[in-house]
Amino acid sequence: MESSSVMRSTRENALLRTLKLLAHNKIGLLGLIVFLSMTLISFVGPLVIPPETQAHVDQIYQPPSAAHPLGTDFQGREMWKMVIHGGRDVLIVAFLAGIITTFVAVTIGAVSAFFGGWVDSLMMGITDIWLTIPRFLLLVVVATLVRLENVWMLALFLAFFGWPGLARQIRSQVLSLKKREYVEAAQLLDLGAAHIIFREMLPNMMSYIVIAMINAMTSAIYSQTGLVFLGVVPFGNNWGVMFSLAYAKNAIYNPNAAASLLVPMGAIILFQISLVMLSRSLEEIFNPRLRRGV
Amino acid sequence: MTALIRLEHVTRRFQVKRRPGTPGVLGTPSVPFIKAVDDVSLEIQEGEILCVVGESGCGKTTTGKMIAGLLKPSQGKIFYQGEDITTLKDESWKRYRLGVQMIHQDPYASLNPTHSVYRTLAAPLKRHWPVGSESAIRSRARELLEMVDLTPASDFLDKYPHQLSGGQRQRVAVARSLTVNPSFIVADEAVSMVDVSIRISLLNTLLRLKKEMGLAVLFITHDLALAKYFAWEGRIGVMYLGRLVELAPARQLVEAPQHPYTKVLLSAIPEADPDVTRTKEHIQLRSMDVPSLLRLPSGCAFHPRCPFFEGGDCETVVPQLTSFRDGGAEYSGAEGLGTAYSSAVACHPAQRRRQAGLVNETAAEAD
Amino acid sequence: MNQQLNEAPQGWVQHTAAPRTAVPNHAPTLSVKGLTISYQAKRGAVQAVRNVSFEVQRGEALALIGESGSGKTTMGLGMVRLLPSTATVSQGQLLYSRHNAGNGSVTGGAGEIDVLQLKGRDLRQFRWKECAMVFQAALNAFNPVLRISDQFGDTARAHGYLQGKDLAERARQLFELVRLDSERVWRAYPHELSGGMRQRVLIALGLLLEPQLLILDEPTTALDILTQRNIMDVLKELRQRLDFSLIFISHDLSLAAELADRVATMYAGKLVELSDVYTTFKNPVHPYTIGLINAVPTLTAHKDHVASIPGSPPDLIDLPEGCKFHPRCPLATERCREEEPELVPSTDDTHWVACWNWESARAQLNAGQKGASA
Amino acid sequence: MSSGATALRPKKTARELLEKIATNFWLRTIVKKVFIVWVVVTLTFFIIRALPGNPVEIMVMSLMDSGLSSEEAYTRAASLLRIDLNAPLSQQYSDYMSNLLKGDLGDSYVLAINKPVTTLIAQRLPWTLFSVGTSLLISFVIGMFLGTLAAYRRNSLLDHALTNFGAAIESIPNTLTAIVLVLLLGVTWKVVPLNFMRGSLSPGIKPGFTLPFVVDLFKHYAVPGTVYVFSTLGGWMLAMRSSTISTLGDDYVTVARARGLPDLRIITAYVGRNASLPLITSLAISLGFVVGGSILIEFIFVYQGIGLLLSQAIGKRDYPVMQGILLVTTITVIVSTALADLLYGWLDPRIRITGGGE
Repeated sequence: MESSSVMRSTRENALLRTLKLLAHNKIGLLGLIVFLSMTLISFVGPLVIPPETQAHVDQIYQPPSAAHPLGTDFQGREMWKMVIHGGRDVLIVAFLAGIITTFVAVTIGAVSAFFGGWVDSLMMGITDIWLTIPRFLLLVVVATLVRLENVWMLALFLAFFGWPGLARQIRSQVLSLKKREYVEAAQLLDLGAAHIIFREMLPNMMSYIVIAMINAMTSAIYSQTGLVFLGVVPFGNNWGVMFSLAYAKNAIYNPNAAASLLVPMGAIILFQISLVMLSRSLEEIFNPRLRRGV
Repeated sequence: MTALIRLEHVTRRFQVKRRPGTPGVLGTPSVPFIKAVDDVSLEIQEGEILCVVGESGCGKTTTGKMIAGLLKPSQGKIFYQGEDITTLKDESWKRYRLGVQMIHQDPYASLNPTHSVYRTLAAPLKRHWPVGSESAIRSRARELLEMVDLTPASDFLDKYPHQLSGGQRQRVAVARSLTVNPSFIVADEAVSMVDVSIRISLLNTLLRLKKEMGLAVLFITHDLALAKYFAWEGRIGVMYLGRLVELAPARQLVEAPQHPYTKVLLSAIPEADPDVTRTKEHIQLRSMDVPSLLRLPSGCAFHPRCPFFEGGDCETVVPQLTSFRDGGAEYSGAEGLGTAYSSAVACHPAQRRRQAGLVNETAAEAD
Repeated sequence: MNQQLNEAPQGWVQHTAAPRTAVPNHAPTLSVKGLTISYQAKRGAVQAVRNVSFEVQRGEALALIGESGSGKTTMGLGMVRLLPSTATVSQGQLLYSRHNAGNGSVTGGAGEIDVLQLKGRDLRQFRWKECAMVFQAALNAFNPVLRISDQFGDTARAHGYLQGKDLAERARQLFELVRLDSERVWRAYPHELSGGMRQRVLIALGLLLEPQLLILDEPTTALDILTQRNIMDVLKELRQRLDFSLIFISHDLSLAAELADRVATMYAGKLVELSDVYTTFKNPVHPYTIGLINAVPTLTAHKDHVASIPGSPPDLIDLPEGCKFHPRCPLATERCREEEPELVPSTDDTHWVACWNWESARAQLNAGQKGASA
Repeated sequence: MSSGATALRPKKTARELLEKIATNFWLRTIVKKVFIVWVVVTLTFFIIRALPGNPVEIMVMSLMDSGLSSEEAYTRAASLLRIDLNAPLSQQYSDYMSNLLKGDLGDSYVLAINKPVTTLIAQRLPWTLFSVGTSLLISFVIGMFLGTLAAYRRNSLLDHALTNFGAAIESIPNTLTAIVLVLLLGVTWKVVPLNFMRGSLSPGIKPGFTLPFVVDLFKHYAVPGTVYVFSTLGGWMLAMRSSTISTLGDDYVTVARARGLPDLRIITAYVGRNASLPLITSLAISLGFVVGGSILIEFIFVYQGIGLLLSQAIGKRDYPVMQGILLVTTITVIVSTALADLLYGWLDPRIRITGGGE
């Protein structure tokens, strides 16, 4: 058995414990490593490696070789440099959207469950309507009207369209926690709302929230890719723009140009899969029977 | 003397919730409310024991939760030390809030799995005893564990719920409620999920605490034998479909039940003695169907099943719980329901017999 | 059906010289020999059932009593081979005998089979046809989306039994036996029936194929007292009218006292006492049985006798050495701490006990209790 | 007490009646669905008309750019949108609503000039419903099968492989899947001729119930259909797996085994049927998501559905068309959730509608 010093956990060593457990889970560990290294490369890489601003007309669409490890694009730019520079915005949007989505969903779900009554009916009514509307279409239409000029705007936008499913799940979590007998006992002992929320309920929901946030990041990247591809998000260089441009330049029909299409796509897919592996392993660790919503 | 807790015509309605996505059935009348507790009046004195017995869905847990303030009555009033609990403010509210505590049924859910025993006990101590130093709180926590017979206390302080047995967890829950010096404890099926072999010792701990600290206890259970054991010196109330149908001193209720439902219950319970249980006479019900709370029978809710059904007002008038003085005179309303040795019954024929003075002897005997 | 009669099923252990002739009356319906079952858990092996042996005679009702974690439910599931995949039966035999041939017996007439050796279709045929089981949570024992009639039909079809009108007629007779209104039940969906009704429907379904053995696992635990009384009365009546053996698993001593012919007490996966019901309740000799009976308050007895057993049931992954009850036993000696007693005959060969001190246990414990209460 | 009860009697029945109406499921469902449509309609109206810098202003500007005077441009825009742009906003809103009630969604002004939006959508919607609907059913069936398989073999290598694969493909944007398929099947391996990955029908084929039509239909559907299936399969599989695992733990499954029922019967009637119940509602809601996702797929495969229409409308900022598509898609989803509710009621007797009382 674990010694009592380990068991007397603060939030810090809860994180440590999780990491330890994750270290024993091969898929989770792999996911974590890929996730961390891609994040690191995307944020630190641009500081070390100069951006590829010049077009090299003589180097257009070079397949991968020793000289061009990941090939070149339609302007003869080095793909590997482009990929390193193209990750940051995608990831920032994903992180921001993930955090905002989770924050909105947790707030709405928790408030709805905590207050109940007409507040609950109203909020869940709105949530249900929001769930039924084909949100991606609405997102596309609205994106044509509102200029999503920076990462914040885009993240807010994705969050605005992404919260309802999660809010429902959080609500049912809070509802079930609210009925837990130790929460009732805390109410009876007049321990105060802050204690009940932050000491009794939140620690028991933390794992759930973390997983939800990772999943929200995944869907933010998913939607973001589509929006960029449709050209409604005018962004500079990022993975989405890279493959969309390559596609628009008909790279798909040019065998030599395959790299310029596949490399950014590969980066997106790899990152998505690392997130999925991470979240699935965390689910397994925290609650093997946790249900995944559709 | 003002009663510690007094319920006056307390009713609690619930909206019938359907599963999400479940349509109501066309053609059947949709009654959106059920009365989980209907017009219950009773009093509990300081240091008294009252057991509430009934089958699942009879409203006993709802009653307990209303007394503890976890649910609000839809109608009627609850008084704590003579004051209506809905009007309490600040100091007097806090006195009530901390004065009434609850022990829950499920030992696996009653403690927060992420908190050690020490942390579970320290949280209320720190909040309500803010001057205490860390070491003072620790020694108080140790004292509390000893009070609930978790000895040596230092073995338990740093344990987590998953390292304790069901009985031990319930003891920690009792200790937690004692942190705020309550005067009243609602124990809702507190031992039903604890192993049979250790139930009694948990009950004995509660009885000892009651004696030492002058606690009043409302013990909610479906097990009449357990109720008889626990409430030997107190009273037992029997609930059926949301109403209190009989309220009497424990021994009197078991030995001379007045209400047909109580009689049937007592006759139906098997005993852990083959001779007794195989020769016991079982009163047959008129019907095995338990009425739904959604569609209660008219008059006395027990009449369609009652083996002593006499017709007449049984079918039309809901019998009120009424207590009697010796000689058959009636107490008015809730007045008599708190007196320790009065017995009350909600059954027309039984009341008629009491008025005629036919059943006084048993009440006198039980003293 | 005839075809089944003619082929010897796999796993068929022929212990008798003439397998097609009837076994003598005294052959037990079920003979459990040294059954040992463990579960794989993260912390280690859960030793749920350890070397358990007993017999159930024809027409007999045996109660298996014990607290949660005593292994009684695992025993029940093991007897119909419904253990979860994490469980392994490491040892033992489950010998089952059919008394009368004919009646479309799937085991090909009378004889003895080892249930643990059955496979595939033979196992399916053994289940319900020879041994039916009424579960603890009968409330959810029926598929919510199928009518009762369909679920009877499923069962009958799986065993090549009556169909259509004949089945309905047979069901009507069974419903009458368990005091149900056949009209109302036959075409109903499970959710349209109350808990008590569903439990009785399940008992009727259990009797459909006239099994020789009916296992009831906490059949009344989730039910109200009045419904429980009704089920008990139905069961008692059925036993008088029909010929089947009953294994009754419960933590409720009073149900055992009312329904059983013999009582087996389980503790930490092992049988610690086995005797007829009167002996168990009037003259138990194992300290655990004595403690358990004393721990339950009754309506009629005086409250002074009631006392808990000190301590808690053991952790099945980390069992104590010697007798598993010794940490809670007031009479434990050095020998109890080191050596585990086996279940052996005590006063006579109908009363078995697994305790080194059984001869003096009762006297000592009673003296101790009097001393304590004085 | 009793006199009070009789006095309350008539009032009570009136209240009961009201409660009966308020709690009637189907009535409430219909009201709720109508309400959702109203919300979407109103939302689009205000986005298009009432916001500062709204599309109508942009539209007027672009009309003026094409040489019309401000006056003419306004009149033209008004006739396209069927709204008097000079009237107060409330008037515009009520006009807009009454037009919708008449089934008039206005005219397209860029894509197909002066052609009613309803006509445009009516031409394209069947293609999308066919491709999306067929794919959803296929992926639902395969997902149920694989999910059940994984649940029955849970914690085996197969289970781990299936669930991780399912979760992974669920996270890959369908755009990427589509491009990879075109690249692999059409360009690299040359398995599927590229002309079957462009358009929804070969030139010269007349729609109708003829063999060449049906064959051609499916040829063009094959690759985009695969993308839809691929991008939704993971979700069904995981949902079915967890649903099946929880159903396998239900008592009636254990009892069915104890009753000696054949495995096939248990898997289908006892496990499968109950485990798939919660997925039925998701099926309807997911229709909306997949139709939403069709915009990208139809764009890549030049598939003549409303997704392509929408992407064209977006490219040209043809607002009446965009608004119409949004509305029609929402209604499609709402109708399909209503159908799913009915289906659910039919599959689950616990909520089945029975005619009379008991």
